[in-house]
Amino acid sequence: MIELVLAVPALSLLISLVTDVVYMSYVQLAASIFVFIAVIQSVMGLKSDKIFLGGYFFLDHLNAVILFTVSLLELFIAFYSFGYIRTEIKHGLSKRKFKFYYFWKNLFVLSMMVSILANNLGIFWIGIEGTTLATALLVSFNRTKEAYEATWKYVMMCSVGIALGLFAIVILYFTTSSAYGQSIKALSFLEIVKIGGSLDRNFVLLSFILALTGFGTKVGLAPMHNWLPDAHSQAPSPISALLSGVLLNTALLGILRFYQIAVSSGISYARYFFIGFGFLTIVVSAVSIFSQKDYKRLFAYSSMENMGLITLGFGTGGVAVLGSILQILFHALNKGAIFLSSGNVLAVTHERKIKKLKNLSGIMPVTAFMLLLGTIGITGTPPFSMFLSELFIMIGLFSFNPVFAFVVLFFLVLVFAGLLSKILSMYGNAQDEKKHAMESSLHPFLIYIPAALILVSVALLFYIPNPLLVLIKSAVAELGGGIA
Amino acid sequence: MVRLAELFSVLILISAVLNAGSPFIKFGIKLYSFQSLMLALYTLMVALYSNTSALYLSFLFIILFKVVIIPYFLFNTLKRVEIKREIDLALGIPESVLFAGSLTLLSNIIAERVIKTTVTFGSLIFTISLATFLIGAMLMITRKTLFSQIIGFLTIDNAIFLAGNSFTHGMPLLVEFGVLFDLLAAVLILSLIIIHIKKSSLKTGLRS
Amino acid sequence: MDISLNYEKLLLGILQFIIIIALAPFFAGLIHKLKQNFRGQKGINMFQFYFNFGKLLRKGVVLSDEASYISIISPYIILSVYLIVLGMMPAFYIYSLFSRLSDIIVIVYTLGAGVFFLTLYSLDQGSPFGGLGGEREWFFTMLSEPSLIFIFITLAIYSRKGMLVSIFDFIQKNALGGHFSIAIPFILLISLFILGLSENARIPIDNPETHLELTMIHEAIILEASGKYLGIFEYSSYIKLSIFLTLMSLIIFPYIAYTPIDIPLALGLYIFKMAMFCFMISIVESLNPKMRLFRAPNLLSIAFIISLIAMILSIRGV
Amino acid sequence: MGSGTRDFIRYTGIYISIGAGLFFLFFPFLFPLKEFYFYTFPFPLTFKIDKLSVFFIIIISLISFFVSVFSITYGKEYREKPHIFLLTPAFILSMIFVVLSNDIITFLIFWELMSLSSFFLVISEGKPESKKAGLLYFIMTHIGTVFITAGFVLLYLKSSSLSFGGYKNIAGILILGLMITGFSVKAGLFPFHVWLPHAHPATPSNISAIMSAAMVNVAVYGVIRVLFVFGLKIYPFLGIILLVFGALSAFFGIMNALVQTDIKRMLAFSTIENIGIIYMGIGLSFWAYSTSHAIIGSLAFMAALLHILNHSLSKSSLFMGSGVLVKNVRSRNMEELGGLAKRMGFFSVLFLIAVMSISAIPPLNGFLGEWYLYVSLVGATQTSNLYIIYFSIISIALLSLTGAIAGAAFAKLYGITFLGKHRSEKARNAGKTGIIENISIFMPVFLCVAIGVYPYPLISFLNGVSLYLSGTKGALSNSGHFLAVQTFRNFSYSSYYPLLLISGILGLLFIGAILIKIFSNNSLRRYKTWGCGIEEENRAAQFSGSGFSYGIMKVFSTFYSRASEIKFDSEVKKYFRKDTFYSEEIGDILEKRIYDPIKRIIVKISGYADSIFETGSMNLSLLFIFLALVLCFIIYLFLVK
Repeated sequence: MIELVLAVPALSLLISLVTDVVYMSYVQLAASIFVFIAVIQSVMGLKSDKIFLGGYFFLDHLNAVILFTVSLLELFIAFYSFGYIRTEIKHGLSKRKFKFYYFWKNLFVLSMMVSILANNLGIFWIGIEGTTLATALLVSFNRTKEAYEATWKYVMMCSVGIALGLFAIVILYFTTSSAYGQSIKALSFLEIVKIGGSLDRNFVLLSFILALTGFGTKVGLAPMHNWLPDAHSQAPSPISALLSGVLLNTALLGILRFYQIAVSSGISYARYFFIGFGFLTIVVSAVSIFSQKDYKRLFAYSSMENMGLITLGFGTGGVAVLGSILQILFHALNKGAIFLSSGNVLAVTHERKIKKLKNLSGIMPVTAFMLLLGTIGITGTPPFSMFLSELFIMIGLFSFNPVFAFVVLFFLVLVFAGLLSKILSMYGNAQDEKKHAMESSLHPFLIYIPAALILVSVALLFYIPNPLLVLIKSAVAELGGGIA
Repeated sequence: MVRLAELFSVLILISAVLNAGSPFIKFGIKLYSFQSLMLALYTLMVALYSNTSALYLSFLFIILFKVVIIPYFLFNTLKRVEIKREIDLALGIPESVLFAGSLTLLSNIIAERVIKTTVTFGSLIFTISLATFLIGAMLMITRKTLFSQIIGFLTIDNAIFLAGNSFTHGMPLLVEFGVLFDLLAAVLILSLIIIHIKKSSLKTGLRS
Repeated sequence: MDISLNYEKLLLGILQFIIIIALAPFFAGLIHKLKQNFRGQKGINMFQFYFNFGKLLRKGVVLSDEASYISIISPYIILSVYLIVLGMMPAFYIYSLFSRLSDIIVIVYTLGAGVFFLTLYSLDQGSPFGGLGGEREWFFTMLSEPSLIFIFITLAIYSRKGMLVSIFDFIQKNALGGHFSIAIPFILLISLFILGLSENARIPIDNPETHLELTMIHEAIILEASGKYLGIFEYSSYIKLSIFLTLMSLIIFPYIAYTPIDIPLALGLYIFKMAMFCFMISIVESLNPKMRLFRAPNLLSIAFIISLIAMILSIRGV
Repeated sequence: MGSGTRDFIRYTGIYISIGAGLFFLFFPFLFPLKEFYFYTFPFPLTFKIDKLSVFFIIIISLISFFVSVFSITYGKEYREKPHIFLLTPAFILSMIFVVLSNDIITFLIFWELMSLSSFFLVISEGKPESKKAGLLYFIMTHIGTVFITAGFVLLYLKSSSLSFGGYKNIAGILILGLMITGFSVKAGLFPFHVWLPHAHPATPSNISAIMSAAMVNVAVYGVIRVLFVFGLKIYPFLGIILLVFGALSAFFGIMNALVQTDIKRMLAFSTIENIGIIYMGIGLSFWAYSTSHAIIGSLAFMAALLHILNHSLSKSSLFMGSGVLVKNVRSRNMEELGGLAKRMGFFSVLFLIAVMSISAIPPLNGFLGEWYLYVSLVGATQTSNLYIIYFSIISIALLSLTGAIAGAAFAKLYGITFLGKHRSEKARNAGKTGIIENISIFMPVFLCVAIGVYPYPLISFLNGVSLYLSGTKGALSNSGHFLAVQTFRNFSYSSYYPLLLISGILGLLFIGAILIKIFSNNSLRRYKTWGCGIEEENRAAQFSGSGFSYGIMKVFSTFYSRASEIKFDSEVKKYFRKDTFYSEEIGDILEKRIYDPIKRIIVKISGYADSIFETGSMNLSLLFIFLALVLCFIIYLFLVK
């Protein structure tokens, strides 16, 4: 069953080459639902690590959680894209422009799945680089100067970062090959973890550092984050949602793998690197958020902040690990809602500047409301589920060091203030003229999907299905975090 | 044979330094091609030394991708956008060369510090690999033309290959092939973007 | 102190209440007369204010077009508020009519209620001057309220009693018993004297005799009042004056009757003390010019500091 | 959306609110169960009723009920925005559930739901200033929540229990400090009050009534719960700090209230004042309980509880009243009102009683709370601790000053708004108040009077609450028909007879009125107000609202940030100017001097960060990657063995 998770995107990738984009959108719906079901099937009730496809791939609880997140968000995105394409075409974008949309998107999802499920670190690397390349042309989708420049930056920076990641893998391979010889086993994650204790710690730490800075670029950790706001703001909104919601987590998974290896070889202080980078990311994003002029960039910074928080959570350990893993899931959903609703705004107004948008609630009341709700949700305010995850991260942080936790909280408040002030300034005044007609030009899916994401986000605060909870708890146990 | 391998590896470093010392892009691409050839030859030496069959294939791949296809694409793109040389340097040529030298020194220090176990090709290869890596990074940081940045990136990549093929006696072939393929795709895409950016403006001034 | 009631106490309380109400215009008139005498004028009859009151009652009322129900009820409310405060004072007989109400805080806040309605009245006719007076009235009230509270609380702490009647009961008993420290009541008296001047619209704070709109305070408030309402206001101001004078007289040398037999002596002493204070006030009023409005806080802050000192002394004295 | 649908939504919301108010008013009595759960996953929502929460639930549901009834007709103002009426029950219910909740997660969820729904209500009018107010409000309340969350997390780490049951008497000074700071932000205590004067005017009046009269109490509930239930009673100085900040808040609040001309802004500042008074009570009582002065403790606690209730009742009626004014006159500016007492007879009397109640005029309820506070402060001067002696003296001074200024401020509010001549055409054409509005204002006003005159059952109920929290028996006794409290060590009582006071005043009033009626000339003539002999009618010649506070403002000029400007006619002919314009702006000094600079600094820092990270230069971005790498290498070199 799990093999289908890789096979279906590959298949639809091929189909997309030969079908028209409108028909393809139906195929994509089916494919996404299928992938989602396959993921549910293989993920739920997962007892122990499952190795498949000749040992190159495996499924443990940690990547199962991320896989679930990816497939869930992908499902929503598929529906959204369905409406998005129709809306854009209706608004006068040529069909030709969308010709390769599904091709790249499926390639993107496929390489993401590959790197999530990869047991072999080399394959993980290939998958990650694949996501960069697949999204490169999606980032330049608008074919404006800004879009190309953003793409350039994106590809260049991520490639350099991932080259560092490759270096990390090389160095790791160097140490492990002393145990396993020149075989594929020496790159296999599960095998490396088994013999962690016997590895040369200096090299493991070196590779961990290289992986952290390398894949950290892709995660968007400061100060390697510069590509992130540009790419997120230029990509079509469904892709931004995927980029922000799951791609960053996929890269983070790579760092976590190296972290697991480092821990298994007995390096206890690796987590301080997590804490340092996480904290720096939160600080940089919190400070930068106030001078943003483009709302999609704004949300990109918010993604950064959340990735920083997640990294911080993994670093502090304990209950915070549970928080971080929950945050991965919740952030994906919530950020999805935000990017999708900002996609609605963009589709209608074709305006990215916050200052130019003054009357959002007048033009498109529902979208504006969803945008506001999503923004509030992303900052960890109940009744949105991110409250729970942030609370756990906070508990972890406070048991780590109360003063430090308080400093982190201060920056989170800054993020909150920045986001809210920017969004509210777009939100609109009642006195302004009302033009409801603009929202009705959207395909209904464009309204329903973000709304559904918000609803799911709220619902998850009050009810997390037991199999999912069990899965998450096992993932936490895999990372060595205690559960309250 | 080890001596010969060391010669090739030193030539890799030299070509990287030369690259730092030249503002001409065409020359830079040619240098890269030469550098890749050296890498390939070095890989061949390692293959002969350790008699690993995978490395022979790796040698072939490197020749194919790095020496032929990637430079070819770059030349092609260069022809279409018509840039000859780097104009606006963040760091002057003499300074760059001096900097490249000091980076080599630095990497030697790090290598002496880190590598304590005996490695097949000694700490020299590690030094060279690290130095090439850092020079590539320096190229990327100081050069403003998109081509120079690509060349810098490719230099970094060569450095990693050098490291990968020397003291590990070759990565698993699957990985190596995937990496090369990704590299090719990256260069393709970057070339494409260069052409598009050229249409609007030459320099990367990303500010939205 | 036993504050349970019986008919005798009640009757005597009512008697005392009526006497001090009746005496109120007399003291006001006395001050006026003395003042005029100091100036070398012949002066009015000491009972002139009774005649004034009677005359005002006989006159008809002219009410402003803009006046609402506030103009009609507030004179009565102000009168009854001051009356009830006066009724709490054990002027010469210990079981005053409202002795049970004579909690220190209640007194101050009840007086505040009077000011509240006075200022409402001032705003009711839409006159340009009414509000002027109201504003200044609050201005002084605000400055004197802390001092007033401090004075009462100092008395309370000094005697460790919560109610005015018990406080003066204590002071009187201990004054005769020899435990009486003269310092604190004396300091309080100074403060209370200044407050009395300010609260009762006396020179140097206010000069009710002139009718210059820009300087007047109390008179501005009741500028629109006429007929019986003006009479009520006038009478209320006499009662307020009486309240302060009575307080002063009680602080400095309480002689309060406990039995009906002592009443004549106590009453005599009461009138004498009151007359003495009237004399002092008239001296002060004759010797001083009216202050500029924004210099008044200086004087009142002195009163505040004096009462604060008294309070600290009384606490440390415990 | 058709107007029928809108009306349907509106009425649905209102009736749900009324139902919720009524239900929870009787809920503690209908369901005497102590604890109950809602099973959600993975954390159940747990609730518990105890005496403290009963008190607050009753207040909240009472106020909600009044205001919801008020909304039936007042809501027509907002028929274009029916979502207000859907948010209102959510707001009310979340407040009630905050008070009921018995574990961290439930508490925080409902706490933030309360903030969220009120935030949406604040911005619901959709004016630019309401957006600004909403932003400020939500950011401030978020800061508060951060403090509270930090406190809860520390509590959890200390006790490893999520439920409040495990927190009895364990909170140390850090936790107490954090949580009280957090709650104080929501309550609008002195240094954190800036959101309040912006939020209340921007909100629909019925909502500001709930916010000011109920929501603020929820924060106070948090303080009481944390201090008296969770708190270790070994930090008496914390009580002193609260006392001082309470006094400052009261003074600062009322000083600013005095100079406002916007009715709702003025009421908002008055809320700050009253919160200060409540905090004084809480602080003093905490000090007293932690130094085992049970008598003073119970007195001060009684003062705080009473003041909470009194403030809620009078403030809700005042805010509803301001709603009526806004609806009928279309202005919140006092300078545009005036003369309404003749137009809105019954309503103006109700408003007067509410105003008297909040300015603590005996024998109304407002005075009762202050009386207890004074008595307990006087008691505190009798203790042997030097600090509390001096601070209670200062507090007495500030409290009395506050009382006086409150009188001035509310006399101004009532006088300028309702009395005199109409100050604008709007006020002349004011509409009539509706019956339902009058009834809904009448209810809290009636309670004000009733509590003021006959407080005995309430006192014994509150005594129960205080007993429940302190565990020690206070010295409150209300035997018969007077309140007597032991203030001094050697056995002496302060006492207050509200019934006697009111009957005395009314009796004297009656007797006086009859006597004067008998002995006086009762002829009455109406005539114009004297205008210095000028015949023309000039309503602008009346005394103005800003003039009413001028003297006090001048004396305390350091407490205000004032900016006045005189503009002349553009055609400058020096000696023949046609017009001059005088404009004056009085702002909150704390906002101008502290909050605004902080905001500017943050934006400035952000600008710097922006210029570093977002130069758009590819080279710089790559440099950062390598710098990070080099930094890691350096650390690595230290770590390598």
